[in-house]
Amino acid sequence: MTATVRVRRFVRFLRAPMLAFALAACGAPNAIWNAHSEFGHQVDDLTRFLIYLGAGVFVFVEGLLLVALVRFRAKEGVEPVQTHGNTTLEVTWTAIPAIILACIAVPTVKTIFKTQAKADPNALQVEVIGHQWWWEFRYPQYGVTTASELYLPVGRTVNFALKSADVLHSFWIPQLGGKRDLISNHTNYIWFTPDSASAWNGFCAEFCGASHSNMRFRVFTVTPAQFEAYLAHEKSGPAFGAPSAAPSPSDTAKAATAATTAQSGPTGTVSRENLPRWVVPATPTPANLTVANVPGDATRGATLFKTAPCIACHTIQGVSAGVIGPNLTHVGSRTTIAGSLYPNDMQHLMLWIKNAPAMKAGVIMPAMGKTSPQSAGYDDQQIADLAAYLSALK
Amino acid sequence: MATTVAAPRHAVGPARYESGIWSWLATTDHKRIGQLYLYTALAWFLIGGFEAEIIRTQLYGPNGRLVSFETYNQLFTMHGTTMIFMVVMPLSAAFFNYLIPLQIGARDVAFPRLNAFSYWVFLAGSLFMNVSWLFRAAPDAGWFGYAPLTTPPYAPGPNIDFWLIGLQILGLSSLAAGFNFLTTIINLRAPGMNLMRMPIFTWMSFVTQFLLVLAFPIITVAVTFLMFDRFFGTNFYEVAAGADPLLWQHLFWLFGHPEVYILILPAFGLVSEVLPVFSRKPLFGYPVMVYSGILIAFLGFGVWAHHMFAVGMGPIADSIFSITTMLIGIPTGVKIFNWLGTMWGGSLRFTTAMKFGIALVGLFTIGGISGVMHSSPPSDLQQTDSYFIVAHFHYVLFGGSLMGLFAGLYFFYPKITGRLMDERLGSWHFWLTFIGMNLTFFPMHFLGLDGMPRRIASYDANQGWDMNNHIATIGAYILGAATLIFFYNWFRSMRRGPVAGNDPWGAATLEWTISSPPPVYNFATVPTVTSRYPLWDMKSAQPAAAPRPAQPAGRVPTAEELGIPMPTPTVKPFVAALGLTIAFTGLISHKNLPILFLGAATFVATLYSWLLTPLEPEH
Amino acid sequence: MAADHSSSDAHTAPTPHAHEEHHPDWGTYKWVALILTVITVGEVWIYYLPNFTSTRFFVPTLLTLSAVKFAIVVMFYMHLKYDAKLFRALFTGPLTIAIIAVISLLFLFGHLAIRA
Amino acid sequence: MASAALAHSHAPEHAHYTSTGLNSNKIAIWAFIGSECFFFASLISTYLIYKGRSIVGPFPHEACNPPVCATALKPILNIPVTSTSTFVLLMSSLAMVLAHSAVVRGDRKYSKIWLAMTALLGSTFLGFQAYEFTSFVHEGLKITTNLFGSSFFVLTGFHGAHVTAGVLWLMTLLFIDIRRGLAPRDAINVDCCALYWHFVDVVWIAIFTLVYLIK
Repeated sequence: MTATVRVRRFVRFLRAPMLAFALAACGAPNAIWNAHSEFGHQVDDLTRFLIYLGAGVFVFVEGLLLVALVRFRAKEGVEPVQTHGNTTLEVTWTAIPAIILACIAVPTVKTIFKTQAKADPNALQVEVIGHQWWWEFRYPQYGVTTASELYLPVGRTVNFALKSADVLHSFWIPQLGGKRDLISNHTNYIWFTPDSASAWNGFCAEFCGASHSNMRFRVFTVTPAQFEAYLAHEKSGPAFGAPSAAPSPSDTAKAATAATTAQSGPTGTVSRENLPRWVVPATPTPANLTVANVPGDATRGATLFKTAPCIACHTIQGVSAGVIGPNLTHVGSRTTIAGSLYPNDMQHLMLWIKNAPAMKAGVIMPAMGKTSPQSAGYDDQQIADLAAYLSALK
Repeated sequence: MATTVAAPRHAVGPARYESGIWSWLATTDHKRIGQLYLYTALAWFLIGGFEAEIIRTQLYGPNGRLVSFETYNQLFTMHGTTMIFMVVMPLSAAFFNYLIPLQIGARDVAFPRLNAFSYWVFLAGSLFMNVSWLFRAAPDAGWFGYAPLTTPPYAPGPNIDFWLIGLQILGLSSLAAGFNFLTTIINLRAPGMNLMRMPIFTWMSFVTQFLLVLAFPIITVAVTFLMFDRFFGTNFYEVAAGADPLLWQHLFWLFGHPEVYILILPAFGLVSEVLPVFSRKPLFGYPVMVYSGILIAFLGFGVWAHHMFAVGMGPIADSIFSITTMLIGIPTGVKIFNWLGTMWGGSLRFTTAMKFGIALVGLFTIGGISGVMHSSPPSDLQQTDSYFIVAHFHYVLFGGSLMGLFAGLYFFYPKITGRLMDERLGSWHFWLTFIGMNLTFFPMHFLGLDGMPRRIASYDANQGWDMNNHIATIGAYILGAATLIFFYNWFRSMRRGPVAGNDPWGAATLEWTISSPPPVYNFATVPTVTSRYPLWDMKSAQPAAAPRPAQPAGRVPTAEELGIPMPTPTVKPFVAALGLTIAFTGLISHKNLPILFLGAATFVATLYSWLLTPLEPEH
Repeated sequence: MAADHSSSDAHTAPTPHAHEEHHPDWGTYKWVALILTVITVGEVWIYYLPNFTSTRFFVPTLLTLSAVKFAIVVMFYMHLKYDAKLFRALFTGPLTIAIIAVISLLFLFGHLAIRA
Repeated sequence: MASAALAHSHAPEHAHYTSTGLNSNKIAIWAFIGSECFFFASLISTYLIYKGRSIVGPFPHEACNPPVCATALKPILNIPVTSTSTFVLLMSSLAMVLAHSAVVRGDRKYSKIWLAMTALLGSTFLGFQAYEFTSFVHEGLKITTNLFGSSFFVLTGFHGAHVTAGVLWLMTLLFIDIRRGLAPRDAINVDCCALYWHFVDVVWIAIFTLVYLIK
C-alpha cells in the first residue's frame, strides 16, 4: 500500500483526537482543516500528519528539556562529570530526524505531483484576473464575465487560470483550496472539485498595496442545475428595461437549490437573505460620509448613467464598454459591492458612488458626489437615481 | 599558563578611557564600536517594538481603524525592516565587535578603521531609512518589497526610494564588517588557538561572516536593478517591457534565506557560550556543533525557493527545494539535542542569562517544527502568506534570535560595564517576555490555520478571528512592559549593580581573564592557548559558583606604560561614511548631481588620506 | 566552506618571502599569455563558422574554452597554484556555490528545459 | 621580513603577529574576490535569464525587422571590436604580473614601466567600452530600450566600473612608486592590486563568452 494511503489511514485514526484541536477553530468559517474539495483533503491529510508528527517531536524535546531542568538543578558540592560528547548519541539524534524527514518527504512529493497534475480536460474553465483591489472572473466556455462573486457547481472539477492585471496577488479560498499566486506576465493554474454547496470567503494572500486587506471575494458553490441557471442569466443582458425573463432552467434551479444553504432567486443567483453570517460584510462606513435618504428613480438613473463618467470604466451589456472597473451588467444581483467590502444595498451603494476613495483606501474610482456644497459632482438625488438603476440590474 | 592573565590587577568601574563626543567619533577601539552598535540597535529595538504595538492595537478587534491602511502598510514594512536590519543584525554585530577579539586573544580587529567605518555607515543607513517617517513617506511594500509593486507605475512616491537606498547603505556596512571579521578570525587568533579551540560563539560568527559576504552582493544587485528602474528607467522589473517579477523574488530569497541564518547563528553561538557555563559542563559535542553550523550555512544557499512554493514553479522544482529544506532540519535538530546534552547531567544555575538561553532551546524548537511543516509544499500552500507564517518566523526570530541575544546581553553585561545586572528585575523581564511572547505569537498559528491572511490592515467581523487576535494583542502589551523593565534594569545596574570583577560567572574563555571592562589594549601580554577552555584549566576544578567579590581597587596600566602601540584615533571613517550618505541623499533628492558629486568626492578623498596614513604612529 | 580553513591551519604558515620564491617567472608568464591569446583567437574563429555554430557542440566548446582561460589566469597570474591553501578555499568555495546558483536559476527560469 | 613588511605597509593593517603567517590585506582581498563572484554571478544570471525575452529590438545576435521593430535593425554586438578589447585586457594582466615581479626584484625602472603599461592597457579597454556604448546608443540600443539593453549595459557597465577602480588603484601605486619607490616589502600591496586586477580580467573572460560569443 502506498505511503499516502498509509498516511490517510494514520490520519483517519487520528481524526477523533483532532477534534480537540478543531475546538480551537470552532466558529472558524475559514479554517483550512474543514476542507471541502479533494485538493483541500489531500493538503489537509498531509498537514494533519505533519501536525501530529510535530506534536510528537514537541512533546519529546520539551519533555527532555523539562526533565533536565528539574533533575539537574545546581546542588551544593556536586561537581558534574565533565563530558565533552558522546558519538553514539550524536549519531542517533542525527539519524532519527533524518528518518522522520524521509517519512515526510515521500507523501510530500507524491502529493505535489498529484495536486499539480494536469486538470481534467472537460473541467469547468475559470479565468481569474486580479486587479488592485478586486477580482474579475471569466467563464470562457460560456462567454460570461463577472466580478467579486464566484459561482461554482458542486462536484465538477474547476480549472482556474490565474492572471494579474497589475501587481502580484494570491488566490486563496481557505476551505476549498489554494494558495496560488497571480503573477504579472505569467499564467498560473490550480484546480479542485468543490464537494458541498455553501458560501465561502476568498482572500488575496499576497500583499498588493494600499487596500490589500480589502481585496476579498465570495464563492458560492451551488447545484449544477442552479449553476446552469446562473450562467444562463449572466449571459442574458441586464434585466432592467427588458421584460423580466424567467427561463425554465431557473425554475428547476429554484427547486434544486432549496437544499443549498443560501436560497436561490429566480435567476439562479444567491439571494441576500439568510446568507451565513461570515459572508455578510460588517465593514463600517466613514462617520463623516452621509447621504440623504431619498428614494431613487431607476429610469432617471438609467438615462443619467449613459452620460455619466461611469461608462468610461464600467461595462453594462448593451450600455457601456469600460474595462477598468468591475462589470456591472448584473450588479443588482450581487450580495456585496466594492470587492466584497460592503453589503449591496441602496445606502452603501449611494455612499460608494458619492465618495468611493473615503470608503476604500487607494481605490481608483473618484468621488462622484458633491463632497462640499460648492464642489462639482452629483447631488444626493442623482446618486439615489444611479443607485436605484444599478440595484435594478438584476 | 600564568602568561594567560594580564598583570593580576583589576579596575573597579571603567578602566581609563578618554571621554567626550570626539573620542567616540574618532574611536577605532572594537570595544567602543561594539557599544555604539549595541546602543544604536537597542534604540531601534524600542522604535520597531513601538511600531509592533500600533500594529497589534489596530488588529485587536475586527475592522480596527486606529491608523489608516496606508500608515499600517508603512508600519509593518518598517517593523520588519527595522527588526531585521537595524536590531537583530547590529545586535549581533555588537557582539562580534566586542567579543571576537577578546575571545581569540587579539588586541583589536584586523582593520580597526574599516570597523569604525562599518558602524558609521550602519548608523547613516538606519537613520536614512527612518527619516522617511518625517516626510510621511515610509517604505510600504513589505520587507521583501516584491516587484512590480515597487516599480514606478505602482509606487510613484519616494517611499520605496528610501527603502532601497537605506538597504543599499546598510548592505555596504555589513559587507565591510564581514571582510573585517573574516580576516580577524582567520588571522588574529592568539598562539595555540587553532580552529577547533575557537570559542563556539566566534565559530558561529565566523560562519555568519561567510554568509554575509556571499549573500549581500546578491541583494545589492537586486536592489541596484530596482534603483536603476526607478531612477534611470531601466526595465529589470518593468512588466510592460516583458520583465519577469520572479527575477526579484529569486534574487531576493537567494539573499533572504542565508539572511535568516545570519540572524540566527550568532544567537546560537551566544547560547552555546551561556549554557555550558551555567551547567558547569563543557559544550556537548563541540565539533558537531561547529560542523552543523557550517552545514546549515552551506545548505542555506540551496533552499531559497521554499519561500516561493505558491508562485507555481512546477512539481520538480517544488520537490527539490522541499527536500533540501528538510535536509536543513537535520543539523538544526542536532544543535537542539546537543544543547540538551550540555545541560543533561550538569549543575544548572538559573541566572537570567541561563533562563533566556533555555528559552531559546524551547521556543526555537517550536519554530523549527512549524518550519518543517512549511518544507512540505502542499501543506505550505495553505500556510504561506497566512498568520501561520507570521507565528513561525516570530518563534524563530523572537523565540530564537532575540532570546539568544538577551541571554548574551545579560551574560556579557558585566564584561562590558564592569557591573552585574539586577537578577530580580532580570527575572521579571524574562518571565514577562516569555509569557508575552507566547501569548502574542502562539495564537497566530490558529489564526493562520483559520484562514487569516498576513499583512492585512483590518479584517471583517464573524471570521472567527476575534478571540485569538485579542490574546495576541494583550501578549504584545505584556512584551512591551517587559522591554521597559529591561531598559530600566540596564541603566539602573550601570550605577547600582554589584561590581563584577574579571569573571563573575566562572566562565571558561579568554575574555574573562581580563578586567571588566577590559583595558583599551585587551591583553597586556598576548595569551598562549592550549585548550578550548583555558580558564577552567587554570582554575581549580571548582568554577566559582557565585559572583566573586571585586578585587581590591587597583589601576590597569595604560598602553603607554606597557609600550603597546595603539591605533591613532581618527575621524576619517566617520567623514567617509558621511560622504557616502551625502552622495546617496543626492541620488534620492531628484538625482541632485551637485550633492551626489560632493558626497562622492568627500568619500574618495577621505578614503585616500585614510589608506595612505599608517594605522599606528611609525616606530 | 569554513571547514576548508582547518586545512589552512594544518598547512605550515609560509612567510610572504616564501611566496615570492614560489611565484612563476617571465618564462611561465609569456607562455600563459600566448596560450590565452591562442584560445581567444580560437573562440572568435569558431564564432564565425556558421556550420559549427549551428551544431550543439558550439556552446559547450565555447564554455570549455573560456573555463580553461579562466583557470589558467587564476592558477598562474593569480598564482593560486602556488599560494597558501587558505586562498584556494576562499576563492573556490564561493565560486562553486555561485556557479551552482547560476545554473539552478537558469533551470528555474526554464532556460535549461526542465519545464516548459 | 614579514613583520617588517607589515609594520611599514601603507594600508590599514594591524596584525603584528598573525596566526596563519599570511598578510591580512591579502586575506581580505581574497575574501572580497569570493564575494565579488556572487556579485557578478547575479548580474550574469540576470542577463542570461532575460536573453531572448526582449519585446522590441535591437537584439544582440539577431536582426530585428518590422513589424517587431519600426525600422530594420541589424544585430547589435560588434565581435571584432570586443575581441580586440578582450585581447587588450588579457595583455594588461601580463603587464600586471610583470610589474609585480619587478617590484619583488626591487627593480624600480621596470616596476614603473609595467605599472604604467597595465594602467594604460586598462584605460584602452575602457576606451573601447566607451566607443562600444556610444555606437550602440546610435544604433538605437539605450539602457531603457528593452530587457537586453538594461541587462547588457548594467552588466558590462559594472565590469567597466571595476576596471576604472583598478586603473585608479594602479595609478596610485605608480604615483607612490615615482614618489618614494616601491620596495620589495611593498610587494604585498602590489600583489593585492594584481589579484583584484586579474579577477576583473577573468570576469571579462566569462562575460566575453556568455554575452558576446554564445548566440
